[in-house]
Amino acid sequence: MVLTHRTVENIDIVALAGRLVMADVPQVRQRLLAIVEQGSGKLILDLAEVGFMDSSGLSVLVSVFKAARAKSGEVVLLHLNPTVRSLIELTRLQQVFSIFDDEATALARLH
Amino acid sequence: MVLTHRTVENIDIVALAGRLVMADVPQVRQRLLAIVEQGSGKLILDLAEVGFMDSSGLSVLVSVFKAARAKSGEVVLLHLNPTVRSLIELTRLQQVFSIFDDEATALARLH
Amino acid sequence: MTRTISLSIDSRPECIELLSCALYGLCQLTGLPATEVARIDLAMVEAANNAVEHAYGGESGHPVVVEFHLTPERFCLVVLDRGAAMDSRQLDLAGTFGDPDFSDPDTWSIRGRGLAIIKSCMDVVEYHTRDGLNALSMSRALGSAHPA
Amino acid sequence: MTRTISLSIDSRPECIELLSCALYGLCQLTGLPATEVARIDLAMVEAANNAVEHAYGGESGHPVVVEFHLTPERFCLVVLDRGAAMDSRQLDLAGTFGDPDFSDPDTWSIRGRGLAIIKSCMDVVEYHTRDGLNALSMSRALGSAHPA
Ligand SMILES: Nc1ncnc2c1ncn2[C@@H]1O[C@H](COP(=O)(O)OP(=O)(O)O)[C@@H](O)[C@H]1O
Ligand SMILES: Nc1ncnc2c1ncn2[C@@H]1O[C@H](COP(=O)(O)OP(=O)(O)O)[C@@H](O)[C@H]1O
Repeated sequence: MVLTHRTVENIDIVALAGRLVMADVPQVRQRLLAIVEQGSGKLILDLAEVGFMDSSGLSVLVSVFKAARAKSGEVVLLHLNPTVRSLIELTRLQQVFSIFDDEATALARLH
Repeated sequence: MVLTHRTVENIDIVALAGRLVMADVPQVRQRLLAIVEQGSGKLILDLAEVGFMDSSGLSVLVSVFKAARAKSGEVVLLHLNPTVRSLIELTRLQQVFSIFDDEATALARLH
Repeated sequence: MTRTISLSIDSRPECIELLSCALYGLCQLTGLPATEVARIDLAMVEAANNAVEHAYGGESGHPVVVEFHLTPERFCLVVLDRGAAMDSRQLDLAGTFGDPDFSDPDTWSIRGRGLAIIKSCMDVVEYHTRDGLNALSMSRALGSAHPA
Repeated sequence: MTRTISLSIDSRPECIELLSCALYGLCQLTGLPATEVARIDLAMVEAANNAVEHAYGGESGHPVVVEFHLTPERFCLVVLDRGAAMDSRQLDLAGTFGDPDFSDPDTWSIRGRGLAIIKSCMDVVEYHTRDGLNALSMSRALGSAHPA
């Protein structure tokens, strides 16, 4: 799992690439929680390059969102591929995560 | 393994489709030998749709060629895909089988 | 006639990807479209995760086996472990997903959703234990138009 | 660290295709181009054919197992059977191919070429027997640029 981090006007943007599955959970959870900890709590997760996610991967997104919420922030998702989108819809977490197809709109939401 | 047979001016043309491997050898051998038996002994094998062949598949081609030769005929090969071509070159059987990329030339050879 | 292949890994999370890759190759034989194959992969990964995490308590050094049974009409996956058995009522309990509430993070938990995901991805899901071998089997019909 | 998956079929010719499909999926992890994957598949199929045909004398009901071992630098396939062992000199004898003679059908035979095909497709090929388990192992290097 490759993780790329940049910041735009106080908003953290993290792109993940690879499979987000149980084997990657400890490392990804730790890195995302550290970013939320050190940042504003406003986080865009760009999942364009995540081709597959399981429920343990999804649990990382949830715990990172909880940490962001504790700082009055929010986690939004960008560029879901169809497989990942269908997992999120299956578990009805589109009620929690706002999902965007372009970065500008995602940034506008968090501003 | 799907086998399609037609005849053009006394020359048998058989197209195979699928994997030509050990599981298919008994059936394919029997059907091709029957065609050579009943026909002129001049046979074009169109392998365009054969994506994979192993040495047991190759042994079918050899025994069919021997049966054709016994009738003063010949077996030529048409439309080899790269994987099949490399197996034939590896076993140097391009010295035995003439290989063609179009049917007209293969027909001319057997006329 | 049924054709069967059995895939075996050690109970380490990083080996589960090998199961997925092999499954993708095998699903070529089902004629199913890519989106369907992805759902089957998801069901298998959830089941394998559960074997590693729950049956073996996260301990490596134990076998996780996936059997792939194929006929022209149907294919079936069985995920096997020799660890702690599941209370099979868990499978009946696992249902559809309630709606999480955006304003209440306690409703967001996605633990306890693996089995529900499996049930939503496959036609028939069953769990049996016999002589210390636990088997979660899941199957789905193939359109009769599909080659196998 | 090495990741391993082991693929097991019954010694029936029609099950060997399942090994090929699984291998194709697994080779995605090697980063090798399709033409190279096809050669590896050919080597594996020849070895599995030999296990079915020679080790088990064409009899079904016996296990044929293919282990797939992957590190970032190398991958290795081991084809295992519990049938009649091969005289390991067969492997040394299997060499490059002589030129068949168009006018002499006796030189066309391609029996006895399975092992030579295997040797030509892989870097290192070895055969060992131990406690009734016969193992033909074959491996090849992966470019360091390839992900695994
Ligand atoms: N293979 C298994 N072996 C033993 N127990 C299991 C197995 N799979 C599931 N369980 C039990 O069923 C519960 C629900 O499983 P699941 O729906 O996958 O959710 P989760 O894994 O997120 O807890 C688990 O918490 C566990 O107690
Ligand atoms: N797995 C095996 N178990 C036992 N004997 C084998 C095995 N593989 C090969 N052999 C022996 O080695 C010989 C050469 O094998 P091979 O080169 O594959 O050619 P072929 O299978 O066409 O005879 C076989 O005829 C057989 O006697």
